[in-house]
Amino acid sequence: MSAAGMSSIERAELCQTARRVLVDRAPMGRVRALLDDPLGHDPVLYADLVRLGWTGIHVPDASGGSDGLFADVAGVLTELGRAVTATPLVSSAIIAANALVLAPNTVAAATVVPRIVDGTLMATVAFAGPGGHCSAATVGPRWTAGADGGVVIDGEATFVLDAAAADVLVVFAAGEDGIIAAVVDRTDGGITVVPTATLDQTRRPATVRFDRVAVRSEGLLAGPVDGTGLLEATVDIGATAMALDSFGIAEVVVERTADYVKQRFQFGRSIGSFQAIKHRLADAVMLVETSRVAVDNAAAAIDLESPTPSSRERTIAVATAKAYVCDAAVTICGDSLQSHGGIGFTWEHDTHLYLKRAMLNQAMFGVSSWQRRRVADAVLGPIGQTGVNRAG
Amino acid sequence: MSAAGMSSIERAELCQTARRVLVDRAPMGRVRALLDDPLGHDPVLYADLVRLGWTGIHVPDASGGSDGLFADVAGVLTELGRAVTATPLVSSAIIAANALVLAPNTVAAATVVPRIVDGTLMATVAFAGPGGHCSAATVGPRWTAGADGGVVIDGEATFVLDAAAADVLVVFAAGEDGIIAAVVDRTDGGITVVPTATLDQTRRPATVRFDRVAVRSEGLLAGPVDGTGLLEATVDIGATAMALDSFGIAEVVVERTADYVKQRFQFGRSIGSFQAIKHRLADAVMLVETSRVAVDNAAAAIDLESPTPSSRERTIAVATAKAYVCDAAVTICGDSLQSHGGIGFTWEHDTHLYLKRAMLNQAMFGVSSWQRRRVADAVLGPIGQTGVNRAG
Amino acid sequence: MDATIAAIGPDGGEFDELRNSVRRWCAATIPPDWREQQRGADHHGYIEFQRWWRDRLAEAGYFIPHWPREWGGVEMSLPEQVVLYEELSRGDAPRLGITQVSVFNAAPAIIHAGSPAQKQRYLPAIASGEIWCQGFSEPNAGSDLAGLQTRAVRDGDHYVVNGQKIWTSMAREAEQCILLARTDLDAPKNKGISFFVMDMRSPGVEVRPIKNLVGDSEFCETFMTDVVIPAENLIGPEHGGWAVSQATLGSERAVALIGLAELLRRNGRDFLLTAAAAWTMPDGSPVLDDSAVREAIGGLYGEVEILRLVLTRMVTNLLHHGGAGPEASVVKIYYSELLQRLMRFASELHGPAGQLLRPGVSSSGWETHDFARDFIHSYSWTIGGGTNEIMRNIVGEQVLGLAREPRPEGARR
Amino acid sequence: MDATIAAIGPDGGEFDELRNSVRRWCAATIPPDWREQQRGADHHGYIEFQRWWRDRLAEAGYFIPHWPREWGGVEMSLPEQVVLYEELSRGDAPRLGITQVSVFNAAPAIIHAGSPAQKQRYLPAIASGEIWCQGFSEPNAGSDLAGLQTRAVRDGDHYVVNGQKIWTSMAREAEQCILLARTDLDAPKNKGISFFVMDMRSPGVEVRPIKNLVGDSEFCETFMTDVVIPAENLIGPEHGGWAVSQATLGSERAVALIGLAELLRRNGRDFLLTAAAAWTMPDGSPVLDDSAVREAIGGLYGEVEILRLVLTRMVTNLLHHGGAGPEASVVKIYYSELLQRLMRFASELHGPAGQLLRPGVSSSGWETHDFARDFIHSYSWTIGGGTNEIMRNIVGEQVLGLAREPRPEGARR
Repeated sequence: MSAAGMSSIERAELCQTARRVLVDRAPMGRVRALLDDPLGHDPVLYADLVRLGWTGIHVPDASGGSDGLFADVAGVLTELGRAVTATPLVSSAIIAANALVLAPNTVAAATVVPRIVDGTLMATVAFAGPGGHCSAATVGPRWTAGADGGVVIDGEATFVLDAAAADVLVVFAAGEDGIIAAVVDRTDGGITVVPTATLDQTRRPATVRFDRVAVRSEGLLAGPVDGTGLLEATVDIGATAMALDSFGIAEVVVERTADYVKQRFQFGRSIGSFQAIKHRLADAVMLVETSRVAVDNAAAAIDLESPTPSSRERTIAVATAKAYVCDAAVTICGDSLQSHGGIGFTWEHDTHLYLKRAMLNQAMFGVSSWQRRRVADAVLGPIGQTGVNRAG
Repeated sequence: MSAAGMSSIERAELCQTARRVLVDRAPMGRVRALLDDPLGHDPVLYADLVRLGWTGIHVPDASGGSDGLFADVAGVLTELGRAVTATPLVSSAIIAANALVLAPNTVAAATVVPRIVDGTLMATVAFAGPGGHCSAATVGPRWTAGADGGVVIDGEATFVLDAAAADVLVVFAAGEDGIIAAVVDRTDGGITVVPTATLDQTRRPATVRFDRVAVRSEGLLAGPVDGTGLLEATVDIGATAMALDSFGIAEVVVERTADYVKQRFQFGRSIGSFQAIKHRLADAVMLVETSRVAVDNAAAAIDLESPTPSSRERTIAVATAKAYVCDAAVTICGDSLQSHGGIGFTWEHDTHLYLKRAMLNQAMFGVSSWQRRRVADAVLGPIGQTGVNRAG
Repeated sequence: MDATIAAIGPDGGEFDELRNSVRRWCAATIPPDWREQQRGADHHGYIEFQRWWRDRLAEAGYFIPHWPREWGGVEMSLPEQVVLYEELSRGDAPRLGITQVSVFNAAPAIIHAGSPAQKQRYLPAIASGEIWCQGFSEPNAGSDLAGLQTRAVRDGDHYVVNGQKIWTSMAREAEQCILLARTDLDAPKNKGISFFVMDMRSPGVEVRPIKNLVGDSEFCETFMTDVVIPAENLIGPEHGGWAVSQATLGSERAVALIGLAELLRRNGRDFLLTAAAAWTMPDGSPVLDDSAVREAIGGLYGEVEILRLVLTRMVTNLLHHGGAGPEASVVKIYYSELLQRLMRFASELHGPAGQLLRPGVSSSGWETHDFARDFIHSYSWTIGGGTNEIMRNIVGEQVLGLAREPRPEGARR
Repeated sequence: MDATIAAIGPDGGEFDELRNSVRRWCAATIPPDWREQQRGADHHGYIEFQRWWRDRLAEAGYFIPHWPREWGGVEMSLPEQVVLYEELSRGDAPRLGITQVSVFNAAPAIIHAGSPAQKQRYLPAIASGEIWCQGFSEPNAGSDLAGLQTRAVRDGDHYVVNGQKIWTSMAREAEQCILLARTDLDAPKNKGISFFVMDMRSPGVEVRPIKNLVGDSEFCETFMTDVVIPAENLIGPEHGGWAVSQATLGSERAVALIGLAELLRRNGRDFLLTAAAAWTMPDGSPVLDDSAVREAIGGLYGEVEILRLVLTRMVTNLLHHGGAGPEASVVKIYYSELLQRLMRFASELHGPAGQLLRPGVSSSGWETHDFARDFIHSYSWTIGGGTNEIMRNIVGEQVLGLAREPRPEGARR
């Protein structure tokens, strides 16, 4: 693999491998067994994924990674969605690792990221306020100046993915001078992790409480000048990851629904021969094919653009993919439920696992209405200054 | 007919009569002949409608009318929509007459309205600014104080229905102290009528220019204290009339589309037997049946509520009907075009007459997004004061 | 009561007394904290609460209000029932689920097609609160009754039944089951099916709960192995069960829809507005101050009003002409899809916080006030009671007279 | 060119030279005021302008850029064509309508199935700008070719044709017509149909214009009474016309879609944003400052980007695998319905002022910039070129492998 990333053949091979590995080691029976598990993921599987190198695909070699592109690892994230895999890979090796790699303070990346890659440590990001939203205006934790150039963090961050499993937290906090980012140990004094169950039981978000948590200056990843940019870049990575996950769900649900309606007979015909079902599935195919290019474009934009602050092109590509694909996946899952009829309404059937995960993807890292307004802001300029800023 | 309005049997009979009269005297051939006619309506037909008493159904007997309810005449308005009739009945006898009857200055109603009812005079209302919208904030004409308690009116009103045919204009004008309403002769000095063609060629809106038009105090219908309320009541009547017209269109288009898809055969079957067509028409039936109760409710609200200023209940009923029914009619006409295929795309086929009229109904007297926000304002209170104001 | 509604629905003045007395009764009877008590209740707790609530309704004459006095009802007229169900919903009354089948499905069939002896035998039991279940659906007979495979073979003075039913709510508690079974294998499609009352304690009846997609055991599968049903339990003529089953779709169900509309108004729309007053946009501003949200709420508010109006119209037509007809299909589609859109809107508006899992509220139907869960559960309304696809066929064919689909060669008629 | 697009589409650097030269050519050649000139142009003015524009394209090698040099083309590769059509659209080039059939429908069929003599006879004429029309659709053969009733009876060295065609664009100006006619009455469905070239000046050919719903004479009906077509004008095998007609749906059309996507971007979306900057909400505030409008625009903007991406992907697949396949149906549905939604949104956003009637702009296709008119005209895209209902059948059956509908008994196969 070169610094220019994988060839399209290599990427396709990686996806095939990922699909095979997940079918093999994280089949639906395992997924279901973990739904009520307190840890919520399978450490043996995680160790396998580390061995396969997936924790470091897009991490620079200086930090122990394979120096690939985000677009290289994108296919793996899609496969995790297809398999509704419960794993902290996304929260730790994708989102938190990216925040660390992009941080102006490069020391942390040099020490923490290699351990994320080699699997000896897990990390996650914490930033959202009470509503769980992602804008700089609603960051939950607060910071004040501490001793020796450090800071003190108070308050709560909601929807911190896999916080209970994480060793290290990348925390964003708002203060009078702006937003800072810091890296703290989850076991530091003053930090409490309160698990919060969601309808989607394949993920483990938690609320993290900070009670006068002191961070030394070495632990500061970004100061008030760079913090907002780093937050935006982090939310963009998270949003793209959610879109990729939802794309995988959309793709597999269409396949499964098509299989079902071919073999379900009513009125002497397979129900897939009825236009009500057939045309709904044709719409789903259209959503999948358009989602496919949208997520590819977002992943490419993550790689191509200067990561912080968010460029106009990256914003448009990422926000479009997040809103369009995550909405499409919920629609496809709902329509699939409708096409399955009563059987799809049961716990034993897998439809609800896909639907609930698609709903959480849609909600996290920027709801669709917000993402669409980000596109409008990028195109039109902010409200009150609507000079049309045409593309190309 | 009593002051409490007609019985439901009487209303049904009136509708049947209206349908018969219009089929007879304003069939599609006449409608098409008038599309490029400069006057745009058939004076012989208008005289017939006057003779039938339709210009006075809901006008108080003091003004020469039959003292019925707005809900009594509502069915006639629906029939005019069904028949896509070109007639100033709505602009003159419904909208302008209502504004005159509701005006605090009762002298004008006593002199002008009987002549509207007996057909010797036509009137119309003029208020909209450049965008053609209907809010008090965007009234087009401006007033300043004139001699002897009168006013002077300047500026333009757009989308004045049948202005070229009208003898009298009820004009709303904005000034520093608020909105006033006045009645002027169309031939008064300083008034210019510029016809403006719309895609819908069954109606004749015009732009009316006012150049230092002096109005004596007798001609003032409402002063700045009452003017906004009278405008709101006038827009509500107009909006309800548009909804009723669109309901008639929706109803007849569904019937015609169903007839067509029964006799059009492809693949050895009537195309109405395909679920793609059948289910789209079932949705249209649902829209028609829900629209029916929505327009009935709006018409009843016009009668029940104190007319000015707009009560909360009237706003909800009228705004809901205007937005829901006018949107439904455009959707139904578009879907009908799709179900007809190429034949519906021709000038000779009537589909485009319905579609274009439904589009103008949707645009005039308050676009749907504005009407929906009026409902929200009524329910939630204005922005920034969102105490939820629950119904019932 | 809104004046605009009064113009169409049951007249305000005439029914003010009933309305006020139901309202007072609700205030005095419904425990204000029942939702909190029932949140996360187990099946036993649910059934116990339901029985308690049924007894309260029965005391007040609200359990079978439309029945003749001779069978224990109070002979409420249709508009009176509308008032009753509106006020119960307004008072946030729990949903009475356990006797849904006995009162709204079994009783109408028995009243319509049962013999005097059968009425004497079953109606007092239903009036006293007996729980029934319904064995119509089968794994291969969902939308298409022609796929019904449960067989009932006559043997002297009884039938022997073998087969499997699915989606039988309350099967564990039910004492009786209204059952469709095929008695003539050679008859086409809807012919050759008979309508029975089956004692659920009969040997050979086995019940297995099915967990639904939000984790509740709402339904059961029911297996029948050589179950003996006395011939006297046949309702209506042998092979004539399809027509009997259709009798269960009468005016009672239309009236029940009135309650649903009021529930959607109170628990869906109004609760949404109350709840959303505390929600914020991603930039921290109140959601109810956002123009896009307001426009959407204005539209949905109106559509819920329209639901109430269209139901009132349907009931009015029932009063004058009898028989709900295909219009009921129109209302079913509109209700279920409006519910689904409203719940999806609320769920998405709430954002991540709306995805938090809380234990369900028993006795609440879809209206748990957890909008994401209620959105998922809303598919029971677009699928159940005849899928909306089947409903659209009915509207297209029976309202507009469009041709049916051609039948595949060799398919059972 | 946007960097994000470059990552997927034809690489920016490699085609910069072509892109720049097309751009310069557009700036130098396209009259900036052509829209105003063509607004309200009559048919004659339209045709004259079209011929002028065709000649300009031909001079530059942009008329049949993909053809082999031996037939007058410049052998542009697929990515080069993408660049060409993108830049033409960006330069607001007029739509070349008069040779749509000759270049994109007739020529591929002749190249694919014609004899050397037929190629020699027809291709140079097409290359020199001859106008052709297409006689496929009939009043009773819209979506279903089995209903085709035009008959061609062999009589020695010629065929005698009787029948009627509809939606024949440019029939008045066309010198030749590609015609489908039934040569075997007994063959099922798509068999028994032959593909001819018919001289439009033949005795017995009568053309009547059809006015479309926005008032333009876009189409014609063509009547054929005992029209003689020499047997040498048969393209491909007798009775094998269906397959020949399918050859017209090749990569050329996929490339043409690229131009449509760029048109939607430039003339639909970007013009909307420019125009809407002057529009006001009902309260007088700018529409572009309203959060609901902004949210809608943000979504539509993204969907237009996605259109371009999905087309680029389709062309890339064409390059690697050949044959657009059912994916083209997906793109056709997406394109046409996005166009329709965008135009309806723009029309409604503009309010009453958007309903004003202005004369149409010839040579512009749907993009007259009068959004209400363009919305109405957008149905030509959801109906024409195979209705979207037929397209959804194709996607369901050919992409997902769902079963076809059962055929009614006695229907022609």
